Amino acid sequence: AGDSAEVIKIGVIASLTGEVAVYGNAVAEAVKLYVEQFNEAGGIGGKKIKIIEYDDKGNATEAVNAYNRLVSSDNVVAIIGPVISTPTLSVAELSAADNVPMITGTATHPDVTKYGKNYFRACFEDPFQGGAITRFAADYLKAKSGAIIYNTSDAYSTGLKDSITATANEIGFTITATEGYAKGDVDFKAQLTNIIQTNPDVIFIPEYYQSAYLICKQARELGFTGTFLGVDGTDGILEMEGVDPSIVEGMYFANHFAADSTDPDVVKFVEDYNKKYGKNPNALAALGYDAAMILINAIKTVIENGGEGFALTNSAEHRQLIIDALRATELDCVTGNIKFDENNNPIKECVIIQIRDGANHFVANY
Amino acid sequence: MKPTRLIDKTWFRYIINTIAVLLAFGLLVLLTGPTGEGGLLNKYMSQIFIPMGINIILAVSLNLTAGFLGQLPLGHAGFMSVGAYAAALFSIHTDFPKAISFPLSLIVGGIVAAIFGILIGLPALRLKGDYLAIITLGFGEIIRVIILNIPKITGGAYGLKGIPKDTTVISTFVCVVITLFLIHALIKSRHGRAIISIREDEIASEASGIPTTYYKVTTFSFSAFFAGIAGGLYAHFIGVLDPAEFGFMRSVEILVMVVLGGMGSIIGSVVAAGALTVLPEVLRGFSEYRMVVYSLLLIVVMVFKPSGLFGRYDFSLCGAASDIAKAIKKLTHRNKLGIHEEAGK
Amino acid sequence: MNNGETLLNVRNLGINFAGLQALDDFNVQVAPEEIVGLIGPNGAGKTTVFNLLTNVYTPTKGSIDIEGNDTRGKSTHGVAQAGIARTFQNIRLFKNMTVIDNVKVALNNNLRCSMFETLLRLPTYWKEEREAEERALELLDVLNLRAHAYDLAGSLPYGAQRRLEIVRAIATNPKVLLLDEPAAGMNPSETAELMSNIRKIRDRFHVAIILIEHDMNLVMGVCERIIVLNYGLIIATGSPEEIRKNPTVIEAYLGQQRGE
Amino acid sequence: MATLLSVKDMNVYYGVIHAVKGVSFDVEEGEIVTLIGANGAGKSTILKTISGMLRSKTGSIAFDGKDISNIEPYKLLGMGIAHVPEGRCIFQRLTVEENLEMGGYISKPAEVAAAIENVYNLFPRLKERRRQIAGTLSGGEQQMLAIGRAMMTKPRLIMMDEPSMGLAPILVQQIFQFIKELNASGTTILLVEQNAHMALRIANRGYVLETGRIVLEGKASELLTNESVKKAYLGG
Amino acid sequence: MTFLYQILNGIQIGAIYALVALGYSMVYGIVKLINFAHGDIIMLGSYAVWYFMTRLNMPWWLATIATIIFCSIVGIIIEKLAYKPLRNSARISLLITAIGVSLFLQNTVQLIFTANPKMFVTFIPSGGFSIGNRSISYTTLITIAISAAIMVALTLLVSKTKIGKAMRAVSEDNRTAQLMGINVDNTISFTFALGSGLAAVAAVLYVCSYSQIAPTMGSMLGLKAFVAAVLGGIGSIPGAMLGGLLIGVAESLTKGYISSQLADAVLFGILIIVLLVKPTGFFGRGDREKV
Ligand SMILES: Nc1ncnc2c1ncn2[C@@H]1O[C@H](COP(=O)(O)OP(=O)(O)OP(=O)(O)O)[C@@H](O)[C@H]1O
Ligand SMILES: Nc1ncnc2c1ncn2[C@@H]1O[C@H](COP(=O)(O)OP(=O)(O)OP(=O)(O)O)[C@@H](O)[C@H]1O
Ligand SMILES: [Mg+2]
Ligand SMILES: [Mg+2]
Repeated sequence: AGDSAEVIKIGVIASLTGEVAVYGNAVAEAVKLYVEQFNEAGGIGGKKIKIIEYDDKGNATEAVNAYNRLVSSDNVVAIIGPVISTPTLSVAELSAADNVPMITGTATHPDVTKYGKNYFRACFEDPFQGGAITRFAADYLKAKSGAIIYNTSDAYSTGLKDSITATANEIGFTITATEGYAKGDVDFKAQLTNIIQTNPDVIFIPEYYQSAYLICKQARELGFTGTFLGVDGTDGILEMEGVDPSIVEGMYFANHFAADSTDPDVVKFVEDYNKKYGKNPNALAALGYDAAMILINAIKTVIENGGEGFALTNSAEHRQLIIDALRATELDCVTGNIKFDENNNPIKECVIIQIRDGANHFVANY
Repeated sequence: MKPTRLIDKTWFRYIINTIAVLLAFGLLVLLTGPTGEGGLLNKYMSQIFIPMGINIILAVSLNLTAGFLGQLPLGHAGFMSVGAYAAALFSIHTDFPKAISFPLSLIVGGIVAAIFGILIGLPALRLKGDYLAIITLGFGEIIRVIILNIPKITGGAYGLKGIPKDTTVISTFVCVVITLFLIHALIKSRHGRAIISIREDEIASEASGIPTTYYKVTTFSFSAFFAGIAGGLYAHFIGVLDPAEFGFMRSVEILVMVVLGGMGSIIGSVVAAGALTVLPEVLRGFSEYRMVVYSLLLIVVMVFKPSGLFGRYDFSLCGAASDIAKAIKKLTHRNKLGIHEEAGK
Repeated sequence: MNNGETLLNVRNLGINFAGLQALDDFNVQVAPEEIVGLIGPNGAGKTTVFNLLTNVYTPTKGSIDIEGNDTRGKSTHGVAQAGIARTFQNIRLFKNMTVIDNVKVALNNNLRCSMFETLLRLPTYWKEEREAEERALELLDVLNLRAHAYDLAGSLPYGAQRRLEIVRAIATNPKVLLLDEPAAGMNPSETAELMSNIRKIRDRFHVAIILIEHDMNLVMGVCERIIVLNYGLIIATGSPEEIRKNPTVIEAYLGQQRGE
Repeated sequence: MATLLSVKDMNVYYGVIHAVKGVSFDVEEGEIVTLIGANGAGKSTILKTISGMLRSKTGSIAFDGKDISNIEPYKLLGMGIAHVPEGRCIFQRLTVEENLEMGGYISKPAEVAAAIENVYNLFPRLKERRRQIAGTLSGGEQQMLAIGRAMMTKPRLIMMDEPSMGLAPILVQQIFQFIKELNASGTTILLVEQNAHMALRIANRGYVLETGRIVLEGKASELLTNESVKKAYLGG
Repeated sequence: MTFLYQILNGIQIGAIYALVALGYSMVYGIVKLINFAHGDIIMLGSYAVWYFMTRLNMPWWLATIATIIFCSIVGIIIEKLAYKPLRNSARISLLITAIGVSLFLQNTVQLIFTANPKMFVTFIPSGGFSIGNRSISYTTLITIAISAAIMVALTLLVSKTKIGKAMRAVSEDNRTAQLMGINVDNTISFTFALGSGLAAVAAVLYVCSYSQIAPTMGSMLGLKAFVAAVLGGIGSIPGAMLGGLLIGVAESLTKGYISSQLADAVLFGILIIVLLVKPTGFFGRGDREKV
């Protein structure tokens, strides 16, 4: 029974405007999709989930302000987000002190979950996928050498560069050149000229898809014929309006899920997302969806375990209950079956996807 | 004639101002609680005072060069970042007790920024106007790129983490008060007059015996010093430093506060910095339209009040009090006249 | 002081602007408390002399010394500190500062309060500020500007602005005062007043004055000696009477006098 | 003679400062009319209002019978009114010759060269300095340039604001001589001067301005001998 | 050979910088405004040409013309609404307004088209002119040719035509220009239209080279082009051209031989050194005050 008008408030912090708005919007849209579906299906014993969403512009100060507002003014019971690593790190430390249940879908920086036991994430960490794609290059593609081009002003890109380099050293794979560029650059020809000079078999592009596409395009223009290897940020490259698929034909990238998977959960998600937003979901959307799913299911568990007349609040006690429920998560999600390790990171594999004939195709689990 | 003031004794004005500061302090403690929690306001509202204070320090210190010295620097965020990293590194790598380490780290941040101010000011201040703007913009970007590329020290793009979160509303307030006092003390002195005379006419200033280069560089490093303090506060507030935070847009944001408040008006900078910190928070509910509204507001204010909200108005408590007294007198006086007129009809 | 005779000694001064020899072979010795007039057609190089004396431009040749101190290599403010003060042909006041602050800026040289004392508002600061205020008011009194002391300099009437420029120059405590067309834009009665003021300043502050002016009544009235420049060269020097009658000067500068 | 310029009831404000208070006067075709008065009397303000840079609150300004009260400033030169502003206002960074060319902006290219030669004949000094950047000219040279520039289009009315300011005595005489010649060749002149003596000597008529009002008007020769004018503006 | 390639790379981006710098210089020359919104006009132009071609299915030439007209009109509107009221205020107020306009354009476009970048398919034939086993693409050749042609045309316009003369007069002193019979409002509007039209041309060439359109694309491009304009001597037409190419080549060589990470720092370092040695840039005219 209970009061059917009662709602449970969850906060969302995402970069909705600014330079990284694309990622934030993908996550926010997916979260909304899940919450809508969940509420339509009846919520938790009639109680609906309400999300309060704030923009952080991808900026640490804004994220801290948004966090404070959600916790102190809006009295949310838990928070999803932020989306990219820098704001997430500054919120992580604050929230650890308050012990607020937090889950980010997408912040891949290793330290995010290290400040306290309250922070969870739906994605794997950077070192993991960096290692995976490097091993894939050596084992599966039998490549001998590779070069890296990365964004020096971005923690995500730099982190992946480091893990690729480390794995390469470990397995004896040759890195012929490592070149950097700055945020906002659109001309990579100088760096690519240097890279091509060293004749690598593959080029690692640990970067989001917008720049990755430009890099591939210019590398081809400069006569590079080898293979491009990307990361989860590459996902979405084919969804850009007016993209020329031939440029990225044959590219491999590590990802959280394969949209062409026949797994019924994935099929349904892709379909629903498509219906609501008129486009295919990318990995960020899938992770946002999963984050929402994991958190809401934990809340559901808490309420159901609370028994008749239980009213969820944002008290310290209830926060701990949600955190405990989160830790016990075992759920079939879009990006795979999720269970958390002792550091609140999901234990899951990454998938390798190849772009063939203008579409993503699942290649292997790694 | 010398403007008559309600209270003409300097020492008395100082007592009044001290009392006002103490009252403000008391109010702040009441609102936010002694530790930033447990006051009348919730934590979110209390915490806003910190970025507000940081922005006030940044705006007022930039006003020193932009408003009083009359130069146009576009790299203030660069000094802020230098101060932030210096203070943070100091805190991370020393283990004094917090009560010593935090204030000391702020001073270290300020001094390192001031040294950069001198290093950059010496060559840059040979140029004027837009050229100075561009060259300081360039220095700001260089600082940022260098911070990004010495990851061993600064953490590079990963950001610098593990900075103790020592900044509180109270410590911010103390820094704001000290900054305002020192900058006010500087402006209202022979040095301040020399600085303003450079803005008014550099050649005449030289001809009156003012060593303009010395004063320009000094002002520049002063301004950088306070930006460094603000950086230190920021570092210990947010806990993580990301070089991207200190880009060109940050410098522009600070400049906007100064210009909006009025170049050469300290109270203007304080009010504008306060308002522009709160405004985006008020607009948080409309995140999509937030920046559009913000930019429109900027244009509209400039078009209708190009000298900024306060022009060059300088605020003093006693001055304001006597202004109000005068206004009341005038009002009552006019009333009498009004009655008189009616009677005459 | 070297035997009390020559205060300012300018030898062989010259400057060249991208091929244009604006001034050449300019020599002058000025005694303490002397009033020297500098006249000549427009573009003769008069203002240029002032710019060279104050090191606003660097001379291509020649030397300037004041009380035996060579000013070469000094900055403009260094020259001001050494004792040469000036006014400008086109008024250059600190328009948005009060009249008294304009004067206080020029007093800066004689104030000693360090940055430290200032910022901490030590008693020395208060004492010095009080003294500066009094001194500035005294100086303003000399040219009847005290009533305007707390107005913005830019709001003063034109004549008062010219006077303020002179007060500001005196405030640097100079030994030589350079006045560039102080009577420009003044009507005859204002000019007459200025004439008496110039003498007053010389007597009261014991300065030597070099005066550029196109108003012959003023020049002939106050100057003890006049130097005439044309095309950057001195074409005549002498007493006002001598100059008035000098045919070269009449031809180049004065023109045929109206039969008055 | 026809009335060329007619100003009626001009009132101009700078914010709250009432600078010109109900001034009316006429300039006949072919005349030299001078406005004299102390500093700040409002002389320059009147000229600026005629040329459209300031607006009068009341009254009207007519040129050659046409109302020009609300005309945009740039159209005046085409109608035949040139204004030599106070403080010279030459184009500082252009050369002397380029300044003159600008003066001929509205005339046909073919006429410009001849007009420049004409100016050079009047002011040989400018010819010597033709390639110099105008901002580095001496004060007097700049004044010559400003006058020369206004003559580039052969206007019907030239308004001059203190043309003798800062000029050497010989040049002052030359300039007044030149104004007379200019007038003799058919150009009407409205002259604002501090140097009342010289101005009244060449003018046909004069108006004496005090704090924004015309306090005296009449034939120039009469004003020259008027006691109060003598006392206030002629120095004795 | 690599060296030659790096030079070619530099020329390619430099030609675009040059074109953008020309627009900056024109506007700066006349209103002494660092028009921070100039980069965003390029962004607007990129969206416009993309919209005209993909949504309205215009042929490329018509889309280009429409874009130029569109940008010119936007330029005039911005000038009339945001800059004109401030013509006689302090320069810094104008600068802040320009920043406001820049933010406004970026965020409005983002509201309409989202932050997700659009891809533009170039209409300039691929391939190019071979040098070694590299080639200069036709796009680059066309960009250089157009920049050079525009530079010549602008130089002629400013020095030979009536409107050019008016532009110079207004840039010196707009009050006095009125007394010369020059319509200042029209002249300034014309300059903005011209500058924005140049931005439109730059936008079209830019999207042909780099194919990606995003709301924030104008900022960095604008900044670098501005640096180029200052380096060449702001207000100077050949200066803008030279500055653009120089910045492009310097950037490319730095990335190629010094450090790709520090490229921006080196770029600004060059600017600083040049300004310190020659404070008005290569071709800038100093305006030393006469005392
Ligand atoms: N910075 C400069 N660059 C080039 N030429 C200059 C510069 N300064 C002055 N001149 C030239 O030097 C000559 C002398 O100028 P100066 O200003 O000294 O004249 P002046 O005697 O003061 O004349 P006036 O009485 O008209 O003020 C002039 O021909 C002037 O054009
Ligand atoms: N821009 C302005 N703002 C405010 N007041 C002004 C402005 N310009 C002039 N005034 C005031 O208007 C009045 C008339 O000034 P105007 O310049 O017309 O005088 P003038 O007779 O030409 O004097 P001068 O002989 O000094 O040139 C003066 O009191 C002056 O202070
Ligand atoms: Mg002179
Ligand atoms: Mg006047």
